[in-house]
Amino acid sequence: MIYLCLVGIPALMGLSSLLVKNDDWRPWILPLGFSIHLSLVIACWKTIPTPSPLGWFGLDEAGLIVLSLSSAMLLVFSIYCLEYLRLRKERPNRLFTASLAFILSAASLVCVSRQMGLLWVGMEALTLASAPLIYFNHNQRSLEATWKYLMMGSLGIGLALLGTFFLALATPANAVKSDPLVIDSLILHARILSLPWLKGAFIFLLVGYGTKMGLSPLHSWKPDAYGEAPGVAGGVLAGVMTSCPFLGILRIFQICSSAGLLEFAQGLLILIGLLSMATAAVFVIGQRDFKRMLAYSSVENMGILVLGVGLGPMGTFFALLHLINNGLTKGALFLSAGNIHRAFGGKTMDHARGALGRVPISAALFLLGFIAITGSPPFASFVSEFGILRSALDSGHFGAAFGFVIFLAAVFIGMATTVLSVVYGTPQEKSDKAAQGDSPFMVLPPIILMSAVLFLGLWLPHWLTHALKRSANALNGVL
Amino acid sequence: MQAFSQILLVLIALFSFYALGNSSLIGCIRIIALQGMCLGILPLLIDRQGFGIQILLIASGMFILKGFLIPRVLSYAIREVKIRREMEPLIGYNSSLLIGAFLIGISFLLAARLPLPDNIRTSLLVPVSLSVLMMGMLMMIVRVKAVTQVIGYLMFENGIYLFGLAISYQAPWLIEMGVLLDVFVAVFVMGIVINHIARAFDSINTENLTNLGD
Amino acid sequence: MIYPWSLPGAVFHLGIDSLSAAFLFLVLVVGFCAGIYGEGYLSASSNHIAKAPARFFFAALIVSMAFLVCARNAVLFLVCWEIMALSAFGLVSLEHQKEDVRKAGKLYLLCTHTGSLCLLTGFAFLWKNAGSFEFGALLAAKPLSMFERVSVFWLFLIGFGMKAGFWPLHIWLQEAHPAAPSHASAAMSGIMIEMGLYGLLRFFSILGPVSISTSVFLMVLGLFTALFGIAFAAMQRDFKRLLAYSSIENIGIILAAAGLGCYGLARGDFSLSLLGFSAAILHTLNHGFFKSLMFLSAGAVYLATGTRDIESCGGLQKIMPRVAALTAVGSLAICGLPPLNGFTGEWLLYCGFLQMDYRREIIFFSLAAAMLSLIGGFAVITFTKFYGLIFLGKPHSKSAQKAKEPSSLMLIPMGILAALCLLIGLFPGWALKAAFFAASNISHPTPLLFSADLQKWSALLDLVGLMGALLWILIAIFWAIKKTSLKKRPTEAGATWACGFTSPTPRMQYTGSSYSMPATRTFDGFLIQKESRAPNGYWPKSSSFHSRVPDPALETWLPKLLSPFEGLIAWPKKIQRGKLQFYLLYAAAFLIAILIWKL
Amino acid sequence: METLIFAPKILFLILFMPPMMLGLIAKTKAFVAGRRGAPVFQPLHDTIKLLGKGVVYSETSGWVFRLGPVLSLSAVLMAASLVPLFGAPLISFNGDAILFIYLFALARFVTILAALDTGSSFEGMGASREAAFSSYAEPALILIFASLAVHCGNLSLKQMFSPGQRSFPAPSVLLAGSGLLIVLLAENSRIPVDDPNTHLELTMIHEVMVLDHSGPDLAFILYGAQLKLMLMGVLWIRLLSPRLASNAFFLTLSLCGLAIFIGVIESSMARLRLIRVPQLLIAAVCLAAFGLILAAR
Repeated sequence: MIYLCLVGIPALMGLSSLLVKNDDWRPWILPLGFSIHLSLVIACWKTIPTPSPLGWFGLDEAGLIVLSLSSAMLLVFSIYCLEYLRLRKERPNRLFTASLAFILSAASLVCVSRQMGLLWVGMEALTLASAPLIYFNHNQRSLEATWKYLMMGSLGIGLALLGTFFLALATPANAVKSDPLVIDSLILHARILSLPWLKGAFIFLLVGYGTKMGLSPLHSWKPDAYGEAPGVAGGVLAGVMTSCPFLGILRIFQICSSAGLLEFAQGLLILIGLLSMATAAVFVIGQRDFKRMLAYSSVENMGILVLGVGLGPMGTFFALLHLINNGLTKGALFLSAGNIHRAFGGKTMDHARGALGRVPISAALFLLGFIAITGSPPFASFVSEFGILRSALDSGHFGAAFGFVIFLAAVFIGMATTVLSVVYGTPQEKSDKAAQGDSPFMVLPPIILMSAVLFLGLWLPHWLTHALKRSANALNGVL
Repeated sequence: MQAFSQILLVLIALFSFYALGNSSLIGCIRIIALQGMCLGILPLLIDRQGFGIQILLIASGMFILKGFLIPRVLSYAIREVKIRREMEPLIGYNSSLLIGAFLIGISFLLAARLPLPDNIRTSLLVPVSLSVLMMGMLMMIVRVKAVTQVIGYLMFENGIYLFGLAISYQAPWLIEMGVLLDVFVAVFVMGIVINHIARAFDSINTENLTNLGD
Repeated sequence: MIYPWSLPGAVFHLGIDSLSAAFLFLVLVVGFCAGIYGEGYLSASSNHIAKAPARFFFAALIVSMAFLVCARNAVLFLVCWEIMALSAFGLVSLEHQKEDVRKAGKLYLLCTHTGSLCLLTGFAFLWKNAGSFEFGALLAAKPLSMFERVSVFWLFLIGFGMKAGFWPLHIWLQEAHPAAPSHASAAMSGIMIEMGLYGLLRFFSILGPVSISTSVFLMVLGLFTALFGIAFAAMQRDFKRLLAYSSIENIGIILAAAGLGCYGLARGDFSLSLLGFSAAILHTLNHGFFKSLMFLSAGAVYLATGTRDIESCGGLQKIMPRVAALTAVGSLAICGLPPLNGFTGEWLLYCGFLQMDYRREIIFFSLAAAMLSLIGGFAVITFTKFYGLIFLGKPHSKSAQKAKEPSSLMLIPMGILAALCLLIGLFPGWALKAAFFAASNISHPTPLLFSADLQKWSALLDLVGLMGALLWILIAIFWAIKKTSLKKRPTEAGATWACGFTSPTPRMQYTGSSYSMPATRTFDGFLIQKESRAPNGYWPKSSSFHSRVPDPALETWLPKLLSPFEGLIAWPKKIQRGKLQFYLLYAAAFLIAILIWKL
Repeated sequence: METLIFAPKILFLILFMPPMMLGLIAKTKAFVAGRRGAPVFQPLHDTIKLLGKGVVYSETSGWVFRLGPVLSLSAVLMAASLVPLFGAPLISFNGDAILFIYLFALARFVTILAALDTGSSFEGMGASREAAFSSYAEPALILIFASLAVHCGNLSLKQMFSPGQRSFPAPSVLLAGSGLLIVLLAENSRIPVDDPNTHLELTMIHEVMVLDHSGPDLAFILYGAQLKLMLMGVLWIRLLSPRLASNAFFLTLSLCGLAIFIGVIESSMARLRLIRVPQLLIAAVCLAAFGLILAAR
């Protein structure tokens, strides 16, 4: 029942916002519905709901974490949208609002489904629902970005489907009479799964969902999509759209680890994680477009996530933590980047210079976000990245640790160059498209997110630590 | 039954092979429609327990969707565009056919590594589906017209779906429906986007879509 | 003080031992003085510095350092460390409208973050060994394996050295210190870079004795850093850069002293290690005081004249006498001349180098001492240049003429610091006690030995202080003699004797560059870049001479080091050229590759 | 205690010996040049006369200029109290050798500042030369002291220059002695480093720094310089053989001998080019280093 509400309420909102005629107060639907959704999620934290009879639906800690992250961030974004859509009167916002709602519904579906097929359906819905966000600006560049996003996304999603089928084939036909895609039963009968099919499933799902996550070398759609989408859409993509496929990868990883394919899976994850970090390092250095820079930084963080999962329970713990930190920080970064972009009418170092002079709060937030995302204390990413480094040394992956540190440094150098030249300096004369200063509604959401990041960096709530520990152990089969 | 399904599978593979070598958009769309129809028939032949109601449902859904609706969407999408054939592709037709053959080889090689799922009677299913899938990818890669790429994507989907038949006996049909629906919506959205592309650039050459990048 | 802290591995564990106490004292005193001065500075420099951020960052800097020296848990240490680094970054880039300030800020940020990453890795190693972040546990843990020892040592040397500014990690220092407002650069140069040394000292005690060769390496590194720093200081024109380079010099001296301490530990000779470490700590304290004093007065001059160029100051002694007097004290102290505090630390270090009764490497240590004295000589050149060119003679420029004495809000803190320099110079015994107790935390001597050595050295240093007092008395006597002998005799005022030339102008005064030229001639050609348009022809056009001193580590070697990586980066960028087909190809190829490899 | 008994002799040495040495040098040079030359006590007369005169201050200069001579003289006197003349020094403790060197550095520092205070380019020139050359001279001195300290394991001048050290024939002492001689000449601005009684300011080092001083200031400075010469002379003699300084009479004799020796040197060679001076000093450093190596064996 609760599952139905979690998935259904946002869907209903989406439909209603499709029906509503008035552009002005359509956006107000979102905060209302999202706050209801968030309260439901909080209720779930109080008492973890019992799985549904067929075992298709259920919430474990990992799912719950991703779900709460998505819900909370979308709520914040919807507050931002109120002002943003008011500023962008020239564009009809029906599709935009609707797809925001559908995204939350699809994300909830992904989080609560314990059935790989269902999870796949949710993921596909997520992909399709986010296309309108990217295309919001309706110019040739955004069109191109959307096209690339669609093609790459569909390719990935198709491969993920194939992986799902492989998974289904991994269970011997007559061994179990139940649905062969229900995660719990898969874990239950992990011993009798046929390993070749399982391996295939892992590879296909990793590549498929990795495409959605934006792991290198499947990341190529990411800079275009993030760069051309409005700031808030970029935040949604980086915060929500990446954590859901990560959840999918976690699921299959869990199955593999309980089926005794731990080394195989970890090896692949470490490989692809380091590859992604390296790619990000290469492309961030000398990046003149600060939205694309954020995209590559997101590629880097996705790499950190999978790397962490590949490094054993401790690494997984910190990877899940980093998932939260990255989501929140990226949200703040994209929102402030959007503000700066609008204030200068350009998103490259050549247009935007000395943002501190024109939109002080957004610029400060952008700078802080940069500091935070690169893992400096007192912000939260420090805890998780330091932890992943520790677990790399602890599990004896010295090479991985070395690469990790080197790539972190490289990415920092690259981002610093861009961010500092955007934030500092003296702005040249106002271009005509420039907006006037900071407006409270558009700096409040990033402030909320950044303060959350700061708080998490200074104090980890115990319930959160507990949940992270439990899911980390579960995922690595160390129950 | 057995023989029929074998023939049908070979036919499907040949269809995509043919599409790989075909230069006219309309032709490709027709081929893809045919392939879709074959896919629709296949479950009836391949499946163990005769004509179950859910098998019928899926089969008919497939038949309609892949045989008629999707081709219709595509032809609608390219209505404005004058160009009817794929001009200079990235890789010539002959060489792409060669690569296709090579891919078929790879897919057989990979399929050999996988144990035969015990409820499938024909050993062709896995390799054929893999090769159809790979040829779809190849088509997405080597063609420059947006529509052709969508066709490639469809072929790729068909391959996956072909594979899906292997589990149709146990996968709940709701899932299959969801899958079908998703595929349809995906193609629908793509059609819309192609339409926009056509209007924005008054051509559906993806050569125009290379402004973004580092 | 122990409070639970929910970050993994972290405990909010504060504690003060004598080592912490020494540094805490330094932090609080200098922080206090610089803070008060800062208020005056900000209100005087009316427009161009944003006040609120300046105050916030400064407070954050001081507080974080105060916590840093008391931290007993690695995570807490790291958090404080990074807050310190970041707030310093904020201070450096306060006046970000200026191009060079932006450059300096960026350079500093990159350097400090690299250092922090090294520290993270080092601590991760220690944690791997000890299973905890508590310093106590780290101390008690089983000894590290060879590989871990070496890597941790180098990581810490780079991490802390980046902050302290050992050669060649100093590249950010001479850029960042001039860029920050002066009270900030006083705090940075007087305290922050000392934090690097604090870290090193703290973790020498955790790593345990290093090998003899390593400690010799440390000494050589320190002396080279010092020589390099002072040589470049002597060549500078920008007086804040000059001060920054002299900080590098002092850091080098301190490192050499610490190296001596390590040598003692390695030889198992506790009184030597005690001597070395206490010399290091004593000099750290002294440097904290006189260097911040110097930066404060440099700030006063900058505020009054609006220029940082030595050549365009001059004659300020008459215009701002109080600042001049305080600066004179500072420059005497910074040259390590008696009877001021600078001498005490260096004297201790000399004694450490030249105590012959147990030494094997006599030659090396005597050469080290000689090197130290060479450094002292260069320091004299540098600071006679600094003081003489800024405060003495006639004003070289209009801007120097319209200068005026700063507010007492700025003078009083300088006075406090100057008084500290004088007091430590007169009563070094006290400072020495503090230094000894601090040092005993690093080289754990037997109580008996400790008290004996403390007895010996404090007695000697008290004698040095006594000599200082006698010197003051002598000066007073002769001053009195002179006054009485001049009482009934004429004291006329005349023009300076210009060897017969009748109308000398201020422009004809000796310039700073030419002043330091004879000493730095040895570096001519390869360090000093000159470009000159000599006058030629019967009616020569306007001619010019311009020389600058680029820092080789920053402007020559760093680019050389980085150039190969540029190619490394440029190459893969080709893969993201915007063709969707290629993107799809990458995905497909990757998939097939993995399938063939892993399936 | 013993120092008090010898107080009159010490006073004589400190007060009258320095000017007399200078006078002797001048006399020797005159003799070699075939002139009669000024009486030996001329420098003493000059000093006393200057003490009785008024002063002229350049209006450029400030308190640094007025304080400089006082400070430098008191620093040199302080140093004098550390040097064992023929008995024990006034004050002696382990490490006073370093203090000795640094007191000279202090004297130099204030003299240089006083020179810069006049704002005259000539004095600036002299100051810069002085600073540069003495920064090379100091390491040599340190090395010499080190080579002495090798044996007594103690850094007090009293110990290092006490009898029972190795003395003249020992090669290490020979090297150290020649090094010390060069340092002595350089520090006291004698030929071959500097020509005190040239008439061209451009070529001077020490003299040009004190051009503007007059009256008591000049007296202080002159006396300080003479005292410095004598102190280093005493060290040199004690280095060659402590026995020569066993009592006041011998010491006086040998100081006079040193003065004549210096005079001979000055009249037998010309001033070096300024570019060459650092090389000379570095040579002194090398000599000292060799001496150290020999001593360390």
